[in-house]
Parts: sequence; C-alpha cells; structure tokens
Amino acid sequence: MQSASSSNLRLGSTLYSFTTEYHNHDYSFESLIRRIAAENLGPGLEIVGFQSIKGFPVVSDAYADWFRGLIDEVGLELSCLGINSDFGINRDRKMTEDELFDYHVPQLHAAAKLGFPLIRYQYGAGPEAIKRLVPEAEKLGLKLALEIHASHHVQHPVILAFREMYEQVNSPLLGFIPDFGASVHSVPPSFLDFVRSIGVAESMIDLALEVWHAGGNGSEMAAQFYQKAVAMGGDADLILELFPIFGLFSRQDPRDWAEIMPQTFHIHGKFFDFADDGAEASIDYASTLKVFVEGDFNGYMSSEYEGHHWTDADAFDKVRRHHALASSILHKLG
Amino acid sequence: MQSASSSNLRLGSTLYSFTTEYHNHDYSFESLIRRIAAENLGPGLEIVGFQSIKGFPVVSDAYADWFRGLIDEVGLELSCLGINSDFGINRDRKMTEDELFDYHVPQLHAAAKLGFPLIRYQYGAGPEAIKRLVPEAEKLGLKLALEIHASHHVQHPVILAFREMYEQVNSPLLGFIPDFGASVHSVPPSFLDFVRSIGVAESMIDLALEVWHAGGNGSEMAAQFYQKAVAMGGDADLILELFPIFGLFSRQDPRDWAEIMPQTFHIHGKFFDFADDGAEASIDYASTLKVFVEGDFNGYMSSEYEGHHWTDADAFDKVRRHHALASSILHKLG
Amino acid sequence: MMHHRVIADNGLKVTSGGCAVAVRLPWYRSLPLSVVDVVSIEFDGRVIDMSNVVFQLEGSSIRLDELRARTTENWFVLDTAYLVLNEKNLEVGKEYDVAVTLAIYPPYLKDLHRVVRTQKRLLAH
Amino acid sequence: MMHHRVIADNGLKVTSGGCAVAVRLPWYRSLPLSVVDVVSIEFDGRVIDMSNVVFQLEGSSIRLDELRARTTENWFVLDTAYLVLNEKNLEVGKEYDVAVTLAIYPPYLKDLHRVVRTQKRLLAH
Ligand SMILES: [Mn+2]
Ligand SMILES: [Mn+2]
Repeated sequence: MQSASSSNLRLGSTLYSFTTEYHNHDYSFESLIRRIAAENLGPGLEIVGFQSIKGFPVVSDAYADWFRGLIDEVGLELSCLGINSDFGINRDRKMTEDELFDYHVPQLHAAAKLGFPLIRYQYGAGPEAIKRLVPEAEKLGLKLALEIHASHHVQHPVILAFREMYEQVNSPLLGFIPDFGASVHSVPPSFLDFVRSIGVAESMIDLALEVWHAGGNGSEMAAQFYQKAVAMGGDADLILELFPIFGLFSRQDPRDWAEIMPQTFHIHGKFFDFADDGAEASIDYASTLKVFVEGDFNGYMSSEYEGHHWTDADAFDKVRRHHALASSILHKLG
Repeated sequence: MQSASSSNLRLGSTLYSFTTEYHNHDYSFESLIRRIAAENLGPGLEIVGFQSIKGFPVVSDAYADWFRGLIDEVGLELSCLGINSDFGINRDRKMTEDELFDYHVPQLHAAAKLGFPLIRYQYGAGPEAIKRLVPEAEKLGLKLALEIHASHHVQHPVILAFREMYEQVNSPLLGFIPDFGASVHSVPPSFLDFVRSIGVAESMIDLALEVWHAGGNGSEMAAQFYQKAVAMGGDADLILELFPIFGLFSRQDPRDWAEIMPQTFHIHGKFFDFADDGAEASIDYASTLKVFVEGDFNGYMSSEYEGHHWTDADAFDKVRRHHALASSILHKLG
Repeated sequence: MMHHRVIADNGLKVTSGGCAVAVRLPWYRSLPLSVVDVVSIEFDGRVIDMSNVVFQLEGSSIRLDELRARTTENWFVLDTAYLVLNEKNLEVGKEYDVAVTLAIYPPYLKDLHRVVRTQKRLLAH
Repeated sequence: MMHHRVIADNGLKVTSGGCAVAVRLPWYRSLPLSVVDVVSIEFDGRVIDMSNVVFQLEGSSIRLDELRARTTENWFVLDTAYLVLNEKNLEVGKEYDVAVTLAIYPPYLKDLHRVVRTQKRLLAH
C-alpha cells in the first residue's frame, strides 16, 4: 500500500523479484500476478519477457488477449517489459548492428501487443541500433529505456555513448531506467553470508571488499582482485564466487541520478536485505528517493529484489518490506 | 477457522481439492501446503501419494525429513494419505491377490515414513489382501481405511465383503472413510452447466437424471441410460460425458453412515457447489454432519472439492466456503 | 472433463526433424504408461499417421504401441511429455490448429476409461 | 549462486537404455541453447564419459557438442531437460550421488560466464 504522498513516484513490482518462487514452480506467471495484486504490491507491474513467456518474443493474439484480460481483472498497471539485448547468442562473435536491430524489433512488437507503454533495453543493443528503432517505437507508441545497471553508472563511457545519441536524436521516447544496484554503499550482508556458507575464506572476502571500496571499473576491479587472490593462494573456484561483487553492486553517488532525471522513465528499486529498523542494508533509500522526488520523477518504481541469486528467502516478505520502506520515505518527503 | 463445538470432528483439507491449481503449476505441493496453513484451512492435511510425490511410493529419507519439517513448521496435522489400489495396471488382467498385497506394502511404508497415522485404500485391493496387510499395519502403527465412494454405499455388496472381513479380523486398525459423494440428493449444478456448455442436449440430460433418480446399481444405470440415449439418437461421445453422473454421485441416505460409525476413521467431505445461502447445492451437510456428531465420530473431515473435473473455479474460495459451512453446522450441533 | 488439459500452453515446438507437441496427463494423479493410449493427433483438421509418432518422457523415447507394456513407468502428473512427429514445414511464428486425443484407463476403477480430446490453436515456437 | 538448481528434485530416472537426469537452467530467464555447456556429470564421485550423453528438451535429442550451434532454440526457464546416459545397472529405489555441472554465458553480459555445479543424493525411480 502506497501512503498518500504528493510525489508522482508510484510503486510496483517486477516478477523478477519472485525468481525463486517461479523457478521452483511454487507459483506460475498467473498466480504470481494474482498474489501481487491481492497483496497490494502494485499498482505497477513489470515483467521480463524471456522469463515469463515461453516462446517470447513470439506472442499469439489469444495469449495477448488473455494477458490483457488478466491485468484488467486484477487491476494492476503495466509499467515496463524487460526485453534483452542478447548480443552474444553466437559465442564466436557479437551480433552486428543489423542483427541487433532485427533482434529488438519483434520484442518491441510483443511489448505493444501485450499492452506495455515502455520497454527496458540493455547496453548491448548499442546506441546505433536503438536510434534506428525510434521510428518503430513511434509507430507502436512505445518508450524505450536503457537500464543503467551496475557496474555502469551515469558517467560510465558505455552510458555516455547512449546519452550522446539521445541528445542528437532528441526523441521523447528515449530514456533511462536507473537500477539502484548501481548506487549502493555496501555489499549486501546476505551475499557475504552466502559466500561464507560455501567456504570462501574470510581473507578472500576482506580482499574483495578492499578492492571494491577502492573503486574503479567493474571488470578491472574483478581482474585486480583475481590476481591478488590467486597470489594469496585462494581457491580458484571460490574466488570466482566473489565476482558478483564487482558486477552487481556499484558505488555511484545516488545524487548523480539527478543528471538524467528528465529522461528517467522508470526505476528499478533494487534491494537485498533489511536492517532491523526496516532500512535497506546496502542502499540508502531515504537519500536516493529524495533525489527522484526533488527531480519531479513521474513514473513507477518496481520493487526489484535480487537476493534470489544466492538465497531462497521469501520474496513476498521482501517485497512487502520494500513497499513499506518506500511508502514511509515518500510519505515523509511529502 | 473451526468454531468452538463440543464434537470431535475436526476440519481439514485434502490437496486433491486443489487439482486445478496444482495441475496448472499455479501452486506446487509445498506452496499449496503453505497457503492452506496460512488460510487456516487445516488443521487436518490429507494428500494423495500418486498426486503429490513424484516417484511415489519410493520416498527417500531426505524427502521424508523435508516433508515432516514442513508440516511441523506450518502447524498442520497429517490426517490421511490416499494410496491407490491399482488392480488394473496391466490392462490384460487384474492383479492377483499376491500382486495386490505386494503393491500395497511399499505404500504403507511410505505413509509411515512420511508420518501419516492412516491410509485411505480402495475397493480394488479386495478384502483378502487387506487382511494380509494387517500385521504390516500393526508393525507400522498405521490405520487402514476403505474409502466408500460413489457408486458404492454402506450396503453395496462390494462394501459388505469388506465389512464381513472386518468382523472376522476384528482389528482396531481397520476402518472406513465415507465419501459424501455417496450420499448426495441431486446432481451438482456446475456439472450440468458443464455438459450443456459442451453441447449435450437437454433431452439427454433429462434422460440421465431420470435414470439416476430411479436408482440402482451405478454401472447398470449407466448401461440402461446408454441404451435409451442411443435409441433416442443421442451423439455417442456426448452420451459418455454424462456417465460421471452414475459414478461420482450416489443417493445413499446420509443416516446410513451410522451403520459403520464405530469403524469410521476419517471423512471425505466431498462437495461441489454452494447455494446463495452458503449451503452445499447437492449434499445436505446439516443432516449429514448430524449423523457423525451424534455417532461420536472422532477424526478429521477433509474438505474434498471435486468440481475440478469439469470447471476451473478457484478451489481456495470453494474450500473456504466449505469450512465456513461446516463450522457453522458444527457450532449449531453443539 | 479436463478437455483443455491434454495440450500444454505454447505446446508446439519446431524441431530439426519435424515438430513436437507438448502433452499433459488429463488426470489428477500420476498413472502408469500402460493405461495411457495416444489415440490421435490432428493438424489443421488432418489426421496424421500415428505409426512414426514417438512419445518422449523423462529421457525415454517410446513407440506408441509400446506404451501398454510399460506397467512400471509412471507419468508424473506435473510432467510434460512430448509427441515427436515427422510433420515438416512448420514455421516458427505461424499458427496451427492442433488436436490430441488421449485415452486413459484409471487402474483403480472398474470399467472406467476416459477419452479426452484437446484442440488448441498454437503458435509454433 | 543457484547452486542447488541444476538437478531437479527426484531427478534420476531409470530407463530401458540406462538412465536420465532431470536438469534445470540455473538462471532466471530462458537462454538459447548456444550459451549452455554441459560440463560434467558425476555418479557416486566417478566422472562419466560425456561423449554419448544426449540432451533432451521439448522433443529434441541433441548431442552435447551440437548445443553451441543452436542459436535459435531457447531453453525455457521453467522447462526440464534430460541428460540421457548409458549409465546401466541402476536400481529403482536405490540412492546415488549425482553431480551435474553446467556453464552458462548470459548473452547480454560482457565476459560473464557462470559455472554451476549441483550435487544431490537421488533416489532412482
Ligand atoms: Mn534491474
Ligand atoms: Mn474421496
């Protein structure tokens, strides 16, 4: 339940949060949607096409009708369809620009057919293919937004290339989706608990955190950590288990999101763990949401729980807490 | 929520009620159990081995530990394990008595390993194989109960054969499970809606109901209906769609359950549809439960919804209503 | 009675040798393969030759006329089986009317057999 | 990271030609078969010869060295695949330690590949 607040930031959930429940077959695509609605974890609903829909991006008329009818029935609001920019399907070479364009078109059509106003794309699309997709997006009345996900941040060269293209093209359909995993202040405790549980040495964890706190480019930090860890005699397999630190969490200042505020269409409210007082353990939600409210952000924030990579904690409990935290902060921000 | 009542009839659910949700993968074995507990649709929990457990009756120690732990955690009480007396696996001949005995033994062991105090067996076991299983049941501390399911009833020759054997053997471990589908007063409205929806003619429905109300042995009624229906020019495939009337519903007087009361270990509270006032549309629960309360029945009644054979109605809604109905009747009965 | 349950959602897969139709057991519990008959398959109204159809389940590939002998192998009620067909020339992204009829003989019930036909318009993937 | 997800529960099936191990994709979304490697299978600690292992999914039977070329076939994240092995002499009702290692190369992430090994004690059915 979203508290009364004057901001235009609306809450919601992405089904990605419920990967554990879904992968286990504990819930289906449909029963997840029904429970999210029943528990007031909307109103926004985001899904990942390749997660929820078998055969995606091929979607039949009957399926689209069923899906739109379900959303109508349960009273959720479609916020965003996560599509994938899969440049590396052929492991021998990356897709060409033409291939990337062709790979995105049917995904845009699927989004429109299912009733989504917005798609999330990924950096692998490259600025040129996205630029060429604008006329298609105009035809479909669909917004396209690049997710800015760790290890990227608003000033990362990969992101700057898109920002430059956006400036040239100047289309109201092109925007961004900040993922708060890019602006964390510390590594989630449950991740550290996990690596300890599989036998990663404390010295290795300390080393990884040291490298991570020193900062820098994600893959360079990973390489640097790897060299030092091997030199210290760390087990190669267990060293690799610490790599997500450099890929899932980055330390951008939350205030830097203000730079792209006018082009921010949607938010991935990434989260992992909660402290006893209800605060997120590694993301300062009070400061972060302040930036968006003060920037007059207008759109949905999907509660995006990602701890399912390393624990099987109950995602409904997690998302409920995240909604409570966000509601309380938004309420205070007025 | 079971109302305060002085009877020893305790409520519960069987996962069989949730066949639609389970078959759809909308819920798993585990998530069904968790939701039943969360919605107070216990405390009794009944499952069908061949429905819920892949590889049944082979059950590993680890699986049994997991299951017992889950039941403990959610606070349900294991009431009954439905096992199957599959005499017809070889379609060329029925199992011999030895084969039947051998087929039941591992199912009894699985029940004990999983922590069930009672198994439901079926008429196909035959009295002799069950008699031979008593020493095994004694070793395992397990009760064995024959389900009396339509088209049988307490005075049906098939059931009388077991009653005679029970009298001979006189074991406190041998008993019965009345299934209320054997004592209905009318055919469930949703079943008739279903056959209409697939194009069965009104004249055929009338004929089937006429034969059913005239009464008699199930398979004889079915044969009689079939002959008349074909003579009237009915479509052969659609005629067959009415056959469940003769197999799922029988018209035993609910008071006849009193005959086997001392040997009644458990109840299948079969149900289908509710009238606007909350009463079951084809089973007189007030009269039926009165027989069991007055007979000092001590055990669980599983809410056993069976409309999933012909509709995809929400089973949670159905079972909630059934619990409410039963609680209210038990409360009135004191 | 479970008339929509035989063909799984999104159950038409184009393969290198033809196609596969994903099928489910139209019953509430697992049954031995010996009590399941695959009666017929129709493609856009055309009844196909069943002699080359293969039933694939849990890593086993079984000819339809071999099912009846499989008394000790169960089809778990949550598992999907695949009917592997020679049916060629299907195109991914095109729709086809597919109907599959199964007959089951629940082995704990005298004289009951149930014939269930599911027809669905499927988008090949 | 998803270390328990590669082998499905109750995932060891004895077949007429050997056995099959039920495997799941240890990732949150469907991936093309081209980015999945079946790295190794161990039975009671013994590494088995992978040259005859067949990957069975949705009616297709694919040799392991053919997976990398399958760029247009997706492994749907909810679907179970089966590794079909020659491994003989397994007995239904006996337990075996089985370990399967898969490597995945999520195609939207530069340089990421993840190696996931699941080990389970499985009761053959
Ligand atoms: Mn995200
Ligand atoms: Mn019953």
